[in-house]
Formats: sequence, C-alpha cells, structure tokens
Amino acid sequence: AGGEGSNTADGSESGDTEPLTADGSSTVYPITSQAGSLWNGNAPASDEEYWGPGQYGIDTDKNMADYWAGLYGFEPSGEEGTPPFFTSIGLNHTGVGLEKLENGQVDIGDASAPVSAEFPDRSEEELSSFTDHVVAVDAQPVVVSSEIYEAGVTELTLTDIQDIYQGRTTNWSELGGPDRDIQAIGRAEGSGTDTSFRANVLGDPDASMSGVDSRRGQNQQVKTDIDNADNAIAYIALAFVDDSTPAIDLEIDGELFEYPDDFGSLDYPLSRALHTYTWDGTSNKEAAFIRMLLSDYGQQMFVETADYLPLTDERRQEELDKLPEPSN
Amino acid sequence: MSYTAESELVVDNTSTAERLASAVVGLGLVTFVFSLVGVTQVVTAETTILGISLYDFLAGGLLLMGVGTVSLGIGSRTGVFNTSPDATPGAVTAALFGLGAFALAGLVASQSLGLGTVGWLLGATLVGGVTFAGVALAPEDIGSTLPPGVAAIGVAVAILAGIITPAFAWEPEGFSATLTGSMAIPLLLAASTLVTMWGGAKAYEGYGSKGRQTAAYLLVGINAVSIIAVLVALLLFIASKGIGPAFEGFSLVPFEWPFVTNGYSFRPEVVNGVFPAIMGTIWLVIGAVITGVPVAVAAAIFLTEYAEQGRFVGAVEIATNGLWSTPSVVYGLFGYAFLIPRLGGTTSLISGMLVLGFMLMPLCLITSREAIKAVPDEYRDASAALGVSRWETIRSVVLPAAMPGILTGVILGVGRIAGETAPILLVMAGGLRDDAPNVLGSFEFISSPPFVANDALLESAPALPYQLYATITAGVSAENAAAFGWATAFVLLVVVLSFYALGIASRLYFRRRLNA
Amino acid sequence: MTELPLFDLETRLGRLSDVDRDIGSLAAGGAGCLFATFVLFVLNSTLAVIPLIGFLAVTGYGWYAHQAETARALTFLATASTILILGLITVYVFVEALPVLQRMGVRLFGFTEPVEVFGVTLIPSVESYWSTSQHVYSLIPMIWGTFVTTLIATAIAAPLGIAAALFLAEIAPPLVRETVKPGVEILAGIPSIVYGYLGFVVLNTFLYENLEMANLGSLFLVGLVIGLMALPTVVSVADDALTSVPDAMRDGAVAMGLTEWQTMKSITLPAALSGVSAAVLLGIGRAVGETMAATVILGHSQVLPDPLQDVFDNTETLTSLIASQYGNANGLHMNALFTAGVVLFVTVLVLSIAARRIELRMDRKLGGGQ
Amino acid sequence: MTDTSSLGANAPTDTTVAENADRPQTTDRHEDTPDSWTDYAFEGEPKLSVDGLDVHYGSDQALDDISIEIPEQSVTALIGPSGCGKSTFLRCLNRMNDRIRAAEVDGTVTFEGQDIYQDGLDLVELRKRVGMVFQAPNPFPKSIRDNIAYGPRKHGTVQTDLLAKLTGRDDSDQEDEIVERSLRQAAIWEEVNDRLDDNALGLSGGQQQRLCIARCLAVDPEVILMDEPASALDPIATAKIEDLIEELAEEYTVVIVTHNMQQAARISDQTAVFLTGGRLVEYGETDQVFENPKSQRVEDYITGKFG
Amino acid sequence: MTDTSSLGANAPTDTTVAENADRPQTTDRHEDTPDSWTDYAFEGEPKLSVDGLDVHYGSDQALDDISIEIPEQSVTALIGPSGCGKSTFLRCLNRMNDRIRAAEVDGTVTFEGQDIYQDGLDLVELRKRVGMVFQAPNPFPKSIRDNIAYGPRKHGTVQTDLLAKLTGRDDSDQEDEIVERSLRQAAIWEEVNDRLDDNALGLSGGQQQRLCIARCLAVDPEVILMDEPASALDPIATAKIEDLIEELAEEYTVVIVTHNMQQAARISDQTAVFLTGGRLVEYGETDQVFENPKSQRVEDYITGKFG
Ligand SMILES: Nc1ncnc2c1ncn2[C@@H]1O[C@H](COP(=O)(O)OP(=O)(O)OP(=O)(O)O)[C@@H](O)[C@H]1O
Ligand SMILES: Nc1ncnc2c1ncn2[C@@H]1O[C@H](COP(=O)(O)OP(=O)(O)OP(=O)(O)O)[C@@H](O)[C@H]1O
Ligand SMILES: [Mg+2]
Ligand SMILES: [Mg+2]
Ligand SMILES: O=P([O-])([O-])[O-]
Repeated sequence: AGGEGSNTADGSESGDTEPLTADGSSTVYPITSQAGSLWNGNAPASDEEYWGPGQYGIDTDKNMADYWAGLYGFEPSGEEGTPPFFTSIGLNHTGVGLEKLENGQVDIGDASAPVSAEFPDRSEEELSSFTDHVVAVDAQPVVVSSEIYEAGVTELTLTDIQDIYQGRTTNWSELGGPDRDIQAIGRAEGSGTDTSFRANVLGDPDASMSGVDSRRGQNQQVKTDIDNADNAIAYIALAFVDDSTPAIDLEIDGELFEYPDDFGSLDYPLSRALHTYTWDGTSNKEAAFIRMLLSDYGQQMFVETADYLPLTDERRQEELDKLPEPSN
Repeated sequence: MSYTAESELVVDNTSTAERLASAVVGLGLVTFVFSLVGVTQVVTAETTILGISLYDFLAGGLLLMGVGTVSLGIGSRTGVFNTSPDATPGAVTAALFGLGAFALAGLVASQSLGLGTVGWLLGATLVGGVTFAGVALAPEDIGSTLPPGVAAIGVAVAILAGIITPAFAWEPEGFSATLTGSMAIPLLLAASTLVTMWGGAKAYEGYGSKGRQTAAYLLVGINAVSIIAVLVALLLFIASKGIGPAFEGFSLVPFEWPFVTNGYSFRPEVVNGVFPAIMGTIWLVIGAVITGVPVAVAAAIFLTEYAEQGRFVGAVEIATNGLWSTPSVVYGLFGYAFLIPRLGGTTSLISGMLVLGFMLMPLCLITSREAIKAVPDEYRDASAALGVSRWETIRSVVLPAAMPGILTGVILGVGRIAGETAPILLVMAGGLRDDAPNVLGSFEFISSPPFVANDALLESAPALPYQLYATITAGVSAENAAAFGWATAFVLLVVVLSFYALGIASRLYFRRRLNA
Repeated sequence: MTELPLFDLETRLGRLSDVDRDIGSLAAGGAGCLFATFVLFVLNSTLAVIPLIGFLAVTGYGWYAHQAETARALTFLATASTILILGLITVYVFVEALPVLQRMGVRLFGFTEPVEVFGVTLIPSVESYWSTSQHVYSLIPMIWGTFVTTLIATAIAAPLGIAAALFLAEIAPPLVRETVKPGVEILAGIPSIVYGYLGFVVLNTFLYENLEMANLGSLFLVGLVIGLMALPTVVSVADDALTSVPDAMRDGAVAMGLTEWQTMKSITLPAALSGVSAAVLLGIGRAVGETMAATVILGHSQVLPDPLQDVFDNTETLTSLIASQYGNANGLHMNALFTAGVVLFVTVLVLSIAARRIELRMDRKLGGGQ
Repeated sequence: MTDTSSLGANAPTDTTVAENADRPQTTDRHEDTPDSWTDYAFEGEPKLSVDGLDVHYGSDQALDDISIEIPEQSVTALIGPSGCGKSTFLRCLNRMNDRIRAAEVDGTVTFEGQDIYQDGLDLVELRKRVGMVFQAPNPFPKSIRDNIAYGPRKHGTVQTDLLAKLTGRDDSDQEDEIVERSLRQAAIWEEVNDRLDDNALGLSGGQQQRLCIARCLAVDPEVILMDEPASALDPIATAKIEDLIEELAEEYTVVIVTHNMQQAARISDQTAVFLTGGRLVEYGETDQVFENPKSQRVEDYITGKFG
Repeated sequence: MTDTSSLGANAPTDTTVAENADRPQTTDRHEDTPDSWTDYAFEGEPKLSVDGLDVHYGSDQALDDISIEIPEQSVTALIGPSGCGKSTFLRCLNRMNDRIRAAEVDGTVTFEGQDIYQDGLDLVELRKRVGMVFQAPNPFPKSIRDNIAYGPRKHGTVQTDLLAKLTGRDDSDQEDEIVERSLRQAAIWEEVNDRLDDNALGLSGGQQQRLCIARCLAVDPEVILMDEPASALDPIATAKIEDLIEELAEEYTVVIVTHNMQQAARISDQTAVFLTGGRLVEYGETDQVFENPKSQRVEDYITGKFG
C-alpha cells in the first residue's frame, strides 16, 4: 500500500484509508515513530497522558487521530486503537528515505539533511518535487565514551574534531585524555547525519574522513558502540545523548558552546533542521499527520520528549502555512 | 627398548607408573576445564578456592603435573617403570615442540629482551632447532615427557612467582590488541595442560604405538567434547537470555502468549511481539517451497530417469553446484537487479519468496536426486517387466519410494532458508513494525494484465531473521530492545532448529525403516 | 485370453503419426508460450501473463491427453531452468556491475600506491579505496577482509572439525555417535544472524574489553565466529566421508597388528581425503559468502588495516560491504556493490568447481578398490 | 514331467560317467556340434523362437549366435556356468535388455511368429504377454494387494481410483478376484489372505518371491521368464517354488535360468546348456541332456569338473 | 601333503557312498559324535587350541561349544554350509570379532598356551603374530611398495621416514628386502617388480589377493588365517593362491575357510566341518574326513545333498 507518490494537494483523496508510510532518517525516527505509534493508538480525549487535547488549547472530545485526520475530512472511528488510517514508520537513513519517496514507496521521507545536500549532483529543478516540511531542529552534538568524559575530555575545539576525523590525531593523550587510541565512529555514508557533519564540521559534504575507524548504519547502533567502548568519539543526533553517551562542549572560533544550554542557540553551527519530505505537494493524509507534528501538541509530545529542539513559533507558522488548509 | 620381535603378548598393566600417569591426566582434565572457563572470564583471578587464588591453585596443579610427567619419563628411562618406548617420539612431535620453542624464544627475545629482528630470529631459530634436535634424538619416553613437563613447570612457576599476573599486558607489535594477564593466564594454563596430559597419556600406556593412540584419543576426544560444549553453551546462553522475554505474559489457561501473538507497538503497557514476523516467515517459506520444490523434484526426475549422461547433464550438474554454492547475498543482488524492477519496483514479499525459492531449488534438487537414485532399480525393472510404461512407473513406484528422501531434503532446505537474512535484506526488507502480511485476503481481479493483483505480495513483509537484524540496527541500547532481540533470536532458533530436527529425525526414521 | 495383436503395422503406424503430430504441435505451442512469457517478463511487461496462461492451458491439455510426454517435457524444462537461473544470475549481476567495471578497469583492484613490476605500472593507484562522492571504488580492502576472515575461519574449522569428525566416526562408542551426530547436524542449522546478534551484543564487547582493543569489531572476531559457525558443517560432512570408507580397509590394517589410531591416520583419513577436503572447501565457501555475522560485527571502514596484519582492526568484507551499503546506494555506488557481488560469485564458483574436480580425481584414484 | 530326481549331477547314478569316459576326448567338440540340438523336435508351433542371436556389452560378447525354439506350455531350463550369458539371453526374450544401455542385440527373436525386435513394436504389450520374475524377490514397497493389483490397474484392466469411483465404474470386486486368483495360483493365498493390506516387505524371502510370481500372473502373461528365482531362498521355500513352476507349466510357457543342476533336472522339460563365451552347446529334452550329453564339455560341466 | 585330488566331492570315487548308505540312518547323529574328533591326535603342541567356544550375535548363536586343536605348520581347512559360523570362528582366533559390536565370545582360545581372551592381552601384538587375509582383496589405496612396507614401518621394524634419514638410520635397503621377499613368497614378485610404485588398486583381483597375502607375510606372523581367499577369483588366480597356501604351510600355520570342498580336499592337511547352528561336527585328517566321514550329516553335506 505504498502511496503512489502522485498525491495531490486537492484533498480529493480523503477517502484513502491506506496506511500512511514513512521511512528514512534514524534521526527523525524517534519523532515520527513515537507520533505514528500514538496515532495508531488513537487515544480518547480523556487520556491525559497521550492526548488530553485541553492541555494544548485544543477544544475537542474526539480521539487523537480522529481529531487530526478529521481536520482533513477523514471519518473518525471513535475507537481506541483504530485510527482513520494507520501509520507505518520505517527506520533507515535519510538517503534511503528520500529515494523511497521518489520511487513512490512511501508517503513521507524522513530526512536529517536537506535534499539538496543529499543529492548534490542534481539541479534544483530535478529536486523540485520534493516538498520540504521542517518539523524540528537538531543540534548535532559530538559525544564521547563516558570513560573519556570522566577522564577530563569534556571540551574540544572544532579543529580537534577535524583532526580526529581526518586521522591527524589518534590518541586521547594528545587531547589531554588517557593514553588510549581514539576510536572514531562515523555514520554510514549517505546518512543525513554524516552529510551534515561533513558539511558543518569538515567544511564540505564530500570531505575526506580518513580517520574514521568504523561506520554504523543508524544513530541507534552508534549509541550502542559508544556505550560499549571506552575510547570512542562520535557525532550523533541530540535525541541519543544521555549519561552513558555524554556530549562534550565545543569551542568554535573561540566561542564555547556548552551542552545543553548553548546548543539550542541559532548560532550553534552544527544545528540542522529535521525534515519530513513529501512528494509533489502534500496530500490530505500527509498534511493531517504533519500538521499534528507541527502543533503544540506534536512539538511537546514528540519533539521535546525526543530531546530535540522545537521550532520557533515563527518558523512553525511558516511551515503550517505550507500545508493545505484543513477542510473542516 | 626399541622394537623387539617377540614382545610380551600379555602385559601386566597395574603399576605405579600407570597410577601416576592417571593422576597427571585426571589433574589435567580438571585444570583444563577451569582454564577454559577462565578464558570466558566467568571465573577470574579473583575467584578463590580454599582461600587461594584460583589461578595459583591451578598453577599448583600444573606444577604437580609437570613434576609427575618428568618423573614418568625418567622412571621409564632408568628402568624403574616397565615400558616399551620406541626409539624416538617421531618427527611430527619433534617439529611441534621445536615450533613451540621457536615461538616462545622469539617472543622472549623480541618482547622482553628487546632484540631486533635479526637478534630474535637468530635466538629463536637456535632454541627451536636445539629443541627439535633434542626431541628427535631422544628416546620416546624422554622426548615426550620432558618437554611438556618442563613447559608445565615453567608456566606454573611463572604464575606462582607472579611473573605473569592478571596485570600483565603485552601488546604485540603491529596489532591493535593487547594480551592481558586475565586472558594470557588461562590460555597458557590450558595449552600447557593439554601438552602435559598428552605426555601423561603416552606414559600411561608405556609409550609405543599404544601410547601414541591413547594420547591422541585423549586430545581428539577433548577437542570433540569442547566443540560440542561450546556450541551447546551457545544455545543455552541464547535460551537463558531469550526464554524470559519470549514468555513474558505467557499463560496456559486461558492461552496467552503475547510475544508470539502480538506485533510491535512501542506502547509501554503492551508486550511487543513477533507475530507479523512469524507470519512473514511462514509466507516466505510457503512461497519458496511452491517456487523451488516442484522444479527441483521435476529436474531430479529428469536427471535420474530420463537423461543420458552427456553434455547437457554435465552442464546441469555444474549449474546446480554453482547455484548451490552461490553466496546468499549474491542471490539478494540478483533479486534486486532482476526481480524487483519486474515485480512492482519495490522490495516485496513475492521477491523474497522467489529469491528464497531459487536458493531452495538446488538444495532440494541435490537431495531429491539422491533420493530417487537410491530407489533400487529392481522396482523399475519389476514394473517394466509387468508392461508398465516409464512415466507410470515413475509416478506410482519411483516417486512414492523416494518420497521420504525428498521430503527430508525439503525440510532441511526449508530450515536453511528460513534462517537466511542476507537475500531478503535486499529484496524484501520489512520494518520492525509492519503488520503481518494478509496474503490470502488481498487477492483481487483486475481488468488489465496480469489480471490478478495482490497488494500483500507486492509489499515488504517482516520476517524473523530480518527482524533480528532490524533489532540490531534499531539499536540494542533502546529500552527493552536487547530483551526483545534475545527473545527474537530464541524464537528464530526454535523455528529453524525445529525444521532441522524434524528433517534429521525423518531421515533417521526412514533410513532405519528401510534397513529393517 | 484376448488375443491382442502385438502390433498391427498399418493401424499402429497410422495412429502413431496422429499422436506424433498432436504431441509435436503441443510441444511447439507450449515452448512458444513459455518463451514468450520469459521474454515479456524480462522486458518487464505485465503482458507476460497472457502467454503464461497459454502455456498453462497447453500443459493442462497435454497432461490430460498425453501425460507421459507432457511429464517428460515438464521435467526437462525444470532441468533446463537450473542453467537458465544460473545464467540469469550471471548476466544480471555482471550487467549491473558493468558501469563500474568499465569506469574502474583494473583499478577495481587498485592500491593507494601504483602496483609496478620492473617499472611497468600494472595497476594505477587510486586516490582512496572507496569514495562514494568521487565514485572511486577499489575492492582491495574488501578482498583483504574476506581473505583474512576466511583464513581465520578455515584455520579454526578445518583442523578442529576434522579431528572431531575422526572422533565421531572412528573413536566414539556407537551410542555416543548416534546421539551426537544428529545433534551436530542440528547445530549446523543455527542461522548466521543469531551468531551475528551474539557477536554484536556479547562477543564484540568481550573481546574489546579483554584484549584492550582499539575498536569494537574486528576481522579476528568475524573469522572466529564464522569458524565456529562452519564447524558443525565441516564435522558432519567429514564424518560422512570417513564413515563411507569401507570397513574392509580398516580391517586390513587392524588385522596386521596396527593400532586403531595408526589405521585412522594412515589408511582411513587418506582414503577419505576427497570427502574431507570437500568438507573443508565447503566450509571455506560458506566463510567467503557469510554475510550477516560480518555485517553486524564489523565496524565498516573501507580501508586496509594499518599495519596490514592487524586482524584486530576493522575492515570490510565483500559481503558486508553489500549488506551495509545497499541501503543508501544508488547509481554508480550501487553498481560498485555489484562488482563486489561479481568477485564473490566468481570466487565461490571457482572454489566449488575446484572442489568437484578434486573429489572426482580422488574418487578415480581410489575408486578401484571400493 | 518325467521323474528326473535321480539325475542330480552329484548323485552317482547309472554308468553315464563311465560310458562318457570311453568316448573320444576332443578338447573342443563345440565346433562339430553347433547344430546338433536344433534337431530337437517337438510337436506344435514354437512359442518363442530365436535365430542367430548375438549380444554385445560394449566390446564384450555375451551371446554368440544363439538359435533355439521354445515350445508352449512347458518348462525350459537354461543352465551354464556363471557369466555364460543365461540372464542376458532371458532378458532378450522380453526386451528387458533395452534397459541396459551398453547392450547391443542382433539376430531375430520371434514371439508367436512375430519378430519382437522390429520397429513399431509395442514394448508394453510385449512385456505384458511375456512376464518376468527376477532372481532376488523385488516386491514394491506397497501393500500385498497393491502389489498384485498394480499391473491390472496400470493396464486399465480394473479401475479403482477415485475418479473411477466417482464416475461409478468401480471395479473393486473384479480386482479382488484377480488378486485372489493370482495369489492362489502362486500358492501363497493361504499364507497372506488375512493381511492383504500389510506391506509386502514384511513377508519372508520365499513368500516375497511367490508374491512376485503372483504379481506377474495377475497381468495374465503367456510366457513367464524366471531368472534364478530360487537362488536367494532356503530349501523349503525353494521346494515350494519348484512345485509351483511345475504347476504353472500346465497353463503357461515357463523359461527358467538356474545354476542348480539338480533343480533343472527336477523341474524342466527341456534344458539348454550355455557355456562360457555365450555359446549354446546343448539343447534337448532334459533327460537326454543330463543322461547322455552330446558334448564332452557339457558332460564335464554336469559332472562338476568345472564351474 | 597327500594326493587328494581324486577326493573331489562330486567325482564318483570308490564305494564310499554305497557303504554309507548301508549304515544305520540316525537322523541326528550329532549328539553321539560330539567328541569323537577331539581324539584327532597329532604330534607336538597345538599352535592354537580352542575350548568350549560359544559366540552369540545378540540373541543369535553363531558358534556352539567348539573345541578344537590346530597343529603347527600345516593347513587346516574349515568347511560347512553358508552361515554355519566358519568366518566367525576364524575371527575368534585373532580377536577380530572384537570389532563387531554385537559379537559376544565365551570359552577359551589359547595361542601357544596363552589365553588370548584374558585381560591385559596386547591385541596389537596378537594380531601381529596371527595374521589374516580376507575374502575380498582389500589392498590399501597406496603404492604396491607402501602396501607391503606398511606393516613393518608402522611396527618400527624398518625406519625410512625423514627423521630416520636425517639421523642416519635409514633402513631403505632392509625395507626393499622385506618387500621383495614377501612378494616372492606370495608368488607375485615377477608380475609387479617393475611397477612397485604404482597404485595397488590397479592390480587385477587375483593379484590384489596375492598382494594382501604378501602384505600379511611382511609382518612375519606365525599363523595366517584366510577367509575364503579365492572366492572372488577366477580359476587361474585360484590355482595360484592354492599353490601358494601349500607352500606357506612349510613355514606358517595356515587356517583357511572355504566353501569349495574340492579346494579343501586339495590343499588342506586337516579339515573341520561345521554345520548349521554353529556346531563342529567333524574334525580330522582331510583324507579321513572326505573318504570316511563319521557323521551321516557330514557325508550328506560332502556329497552335495544340501548346502
Ligand atoms: N550390464 C552389463 N554391462 C556389461 N556387461 C554385462 C552386463 N551384464 C552382463 N554383462 C556381462 O555379460 C556376460 C554374461 O552375463 P550374464 O549376466 O548374462 O551371465 P549369467 O549366465 O546370467 O551369469 P550368472 O550365473 O552369474 O548370473 C558376463 O560376462 C557379464 O560380465
Ligand atoms: N556382524 C554380525 N552381526 C550379526 N550376526 C552375524 C554377524 N556376522 C555373522 N552373523 C551371523 O552369524 C552366523 C554365522 O555367520 P558367519 O559369517 O560366521 O558364517 P559363515 O560360515 O562364514 O558363512 P558364509 O559361508 O556365508 O561366509 C550367521 O547366522 C550370520 O547371520
Ligand atoms: Mg545371471
Ligand atoms: Mg564367511
Ligand atoms: O538521520 P540519518 O539516519 O540519515 O543520519
């Protein structure tokens, strides 16, 4: 039931109850998967924990998915566990998600880098069918094994990181840490996180990364490695930072960005937008789901709980304006 | 003491030497088991026995073994023990000891004494050569007890005297790994125990060809038992990790088994399960059997019943062997390049079925061909002599008689493909959270070719092995993901190994019935 | 007794030709339909279903009217399909690899230094081994990784496996043998992803901690796991080879006053050598083609270990390259993955043919006495 | 059948041996007795007649210019040392040799006057009418009933499959009749009638062999070829089979290969002696062949000087 | 060895048969002749002596209370119908029965006065001294030379491996000597001396069998057990083996199982006759046993009434 990819914005498909499918970025995954699973749960309005519309200034007694889908004319089911249409969220990389979107295999392509950076060879024209929706902001942190952090490496300069990933620094002792080889972990080439890391830190999406010791497919795997190792460094999505994978402070051009306080700042050079692309405009089904993500409810419930930064009100309004108008 | 033409026909075997040798071997077995467990760090240097550190304890045992073995050799040489050793322990033994000495001397020279390449090579060659010559020229009793005895005493002393402690660390040049004391001690203990036991076992039989046999049996037996033990421990480990989560919320009355009947929901209050993956695997197997088995059996019939040995059959044999040995990931690539563009342009259940069917085909072809070949010609002759045509004979005599063998092959083949991940990675994928494919309910007639459509077949579907892979990529650090993974691994193991067990049991059963 | 004429030349010949004509046209029709189906399917046309229906109809009628001939034709088709499938695999994997094969040429096996013999450059250098952004693809690190893991796996599985097979086939008491042998065969069925999971979750960290390694994941561990994985297969196949040595040979040696061990070493094992080496080659084939364990355990970096012999470093194998990169590959990058497939396919094919040759040769050499 | 029990080769009988010893001892009398036995005359048309039959396996000659005529409703025994081509000859009579790739057959064999090696011959029909019983009992791994009914079912004589039942053409009764009659003829009915649905492999060797004879009879052949049908059996089972063969000869034409000369002497009406090289050296009435062989080599063979 | 060529069981000789026919025909005379043949007296100590030997395979009794003494440097033939336990008996003499799981042996067998079934017996040593040649030739898949030298090398009689060469103890000459002597003794030297390095599997059946005998001789045993060593061979090869056995008896003690009574009569000094049920019914000088058997059953057997 992968959508045909030829969704139009005219709302004529309101009767389409095929599942909404999304795939792509492991960075965006925590947001969309949580949203998708609660959507499928279709909690009643009385469910304070997962829906409770009153808390977000929404006046309705409909179930969760019934409400958001209802905005675009989908018939409410009124039953918990049965949304007007189901969602199915896959886990991959940005590149895969965008490709599947292009091939019509999914309705939404999750992306942690803009499509222009993922497909640098293509002209703007060729990319025009990708319809961009930014739903959250990630301030990509650099994390190290907790042993390294505890040994005192809590702060690095941008140059240090470039040196590590380009193979010029290979031992923690050179950076004031213990005498241990550095295990530089990277993400798979073609992942949004890798693309934006190269662009933001190494200065070019195609920059060489000869210092990488291993590459992993998803943020989740990277986190497992950092957990298990005692000499690793990695770049990861904000959602994956915790005590076992501490983020270090970054000094960039003499300015120190401390985790977590300064990471939300717009100046933080490694911050990036998280996208949910649709193909060739936005269908009602897609709009219903994305509108939910952009709402207060969505930003608090999915973006903040995943430890990402919500959009500013201004930017949010901009994004909401891109969506088709609700039909009721 | 070399070979005598008229050696005793009956030898009195109960002697001090025999008792001493049994003690060495017995002590060795215990030490070996503990050392092996020590390698897995289940027991460590901190483990104590009677207040003594485990490793000191084991080293003490090893010391005794070493002394015992040396005494056995000297006792035999001086005639205290009645033995019949050969003139020499043989070139192989000498070479192995020489090699060991070469390696050891090389390590000491390069790592401890810090000699350069030329230095350590020279030293090592010298020590190795002398050892080789010494062992080769020594009488068998001395040559096969002194070196292991001395090695054992050396290792034991090194451990007892604290030369090698858990804190020991040796980073070999050019390797990004370090041999730590916690690994080195049990490994050294295990290795020297094995060699010493070998010497002891030889002495037990009074050397000679019987001594060599007993010693060899000891090592070969330990090897076999260890292999089985490791593999079984592996299964038990997975079971111990997986049974708990797999049976979470299990109840018999009313029957509930959420892990097997639920899907994956991410909702904290619901037990996540693998029902969709089980269904997916079932459909995959059904599809693969439908595509692969009839073709395989038909080809096997043609090859055994109709074809004359010749070019064509030769080519088919090469093709079958080629298909049989083609790596599964190459099947995946083939499916990606050939099937996907022709079957909806996306990863799909049907592509998975076909690719696994292609993989299943050579497996079943080979076993079916064997099974049909094994049908005695007498049956064919008898049928022909009754004036029954060839095809009728195949249908009503040959195939029924070959059926058990064919079936066994199919079951084993299915077991193999049910656990395959690599091919479906490229052609089917399927997410953690996909629903169970509803193949039967999705058939539709349409007006344009191909006239029948089935969305469920053209979509990705989850499958057990892929699910396990997805669990790994989705991050084992996520909450409960590890438990979910173990449980999935356990269920996958149960499914696949059941197929194997069934196949092997049926083969044994039919073989036995045939022989009876 | 009804006196059926054995044959009656005139009527029978007449009928025969009728039947012949019927069968001939059926065969032609069926073959035509099937061919059309295949061509249309390859051309990616849904119209393929129309000749397919035709084929099924012809087959159905044939089955009803001329079962024996139809059955024979169908079994022939099935047999021919083995060649067809192998052909399709070869063609499609090669065709997909072609763009990169053309682009890279011998540099597909290029090092970062040019390979020179007497000043003649055989293989020009590559800037880096694997760069998807510059579209430079050299398989050298992957080939090295596959080679090393296979070597380690074989070094474990071959000697230990053969020794265990000797134990099972020749030494173990019958009761032990009859219970352990099926057990070993069952163990051969443990799916590789399960080993992978174990490797990723448990072994990776275990080795990392206890060998104080620089990285999680290593060629060494992959080799170890694949070796363990291949063990039951090697044991089981080698055991079959040993048990098939006729008892008469063993009896001959034992009756001369040789110990069982001497008999095993110098008679049974040499006599079973073809089967035993087939077992080992089988194990090697498995190791070369093993995907999931390598993919899951290795950290994927497409460079040669530094220094080269450092088996505790991460590299890539041919299989894990495909499995770890197919997901985000497109265009030339995807074609490059197919080149890895080509190398794998050819290697394993050569191994399998070699195994067969060895087996035939040995059988011919030993065949006389059995 | 004449009483030939005293003709066992080992039992010292009358003065045959002494007489023979007086005859001139040509080392190879074969050359001068090639056709003496074709004189063997019997009443009526031959059921099978063989003329100038040569068989080669690749370059080995297994049969060398055999000509012989076999009368109806009698037992013809073929004897000779191992490897002399007895089995090969037998298999030529119902073209079972076609199933051996290497075998090349020249010459003519006629069955009721029809050449069975000509083109267009219906092999299936031939084998229906010239049945065969093999050396080792080879029942199908099916029930006793299915074994017997196999031939008739496949030939469409009886129809008992599901389709037949559905269309109301069930011939079960007729099938039961055939099964009983065949088993009775093969003298095994009493032993198995209460377990017709048991697997035939559960029978003893002798029972299996009689079952195979019954299976052959169920197809209602005219000639029965038997290749050492008793060689795998114990004496008691052998005796039963021998009795059976004598009975069968009242209705069928039986050709039997045996390596046991006493057996040939006991049960056969005429005997053909083959010697190494695939040559037929003597053929005639059994009494005649055993008591007064024309060829020295046959005599040597019969008295156990070689073989 | 006495001339026994006229004693062939099939050849009508003197009036033995007639005489026997006059004797009272007790259906089972076994009971009253159990020990008569143990009276068989010979000079010197027995090489092998068997007392009260019983062998069971599971619940089947293969040998029933066998007692017999075998003299040195002679040929002892064991004859009897198929399945009577000849092979089983032979395998008891060098404990090859130990290799058959189901076999259970009771009673005593002594070799030069030593009980070979006692604990602590060196099986390897026993089999070195009591060699065996099997029914089907079973050469090792090695060169002819390696086949012969195999035993001496493994027993350390000759040392020709690399180590020995390095340490200057090369016994190649001695090995060559052993190879030649053994092959000569087995009457095959002439046929193979120019291709000692060819694979032994390339030899003909008869040559292979003689090679196996040579292989056995190379170990220099005292007793040679042979289980139907000529049954797989053609008459010419058989004749060679028979000659060889007669020669061997000058030096070795030979015990041979055969199903061919003429063979037993031709080559053996004493003959033991086993009958079904694993009973030894007659044992004595070969002439005596063939010409004047004490038991009616043996006579029936020898004259071919059964078996
Ligand atoms: N299938 C075959 N391929 C090649 N040669 C064969 C084949 N069958 C028989 N022969 C050869 O043909 C000759 C005659 O064989 P045949 O089986 O007819 O002899 P036989 O008289 O039946 O012997 P036996 O008494 O041993 O059964 C023999 O030399 C035999 O080796
Ligand atoms: N390995 C065995 N397992 C079970 N029973 C056996 C085994 N070997 C022989 N027997 C049985 O023991 C009895 C004697 O067998 P043995 O082989 O000694 O007879 P034989 O006199 O050598 O016969 P033949 O002349 O056929 O070789 C037979 O009934 C046989 O079935
Ligand atoms: Mg025959
Ligand atoms: Mg025997
Ligand atoms: O967000 P990514 O998974 O593409 O890095």
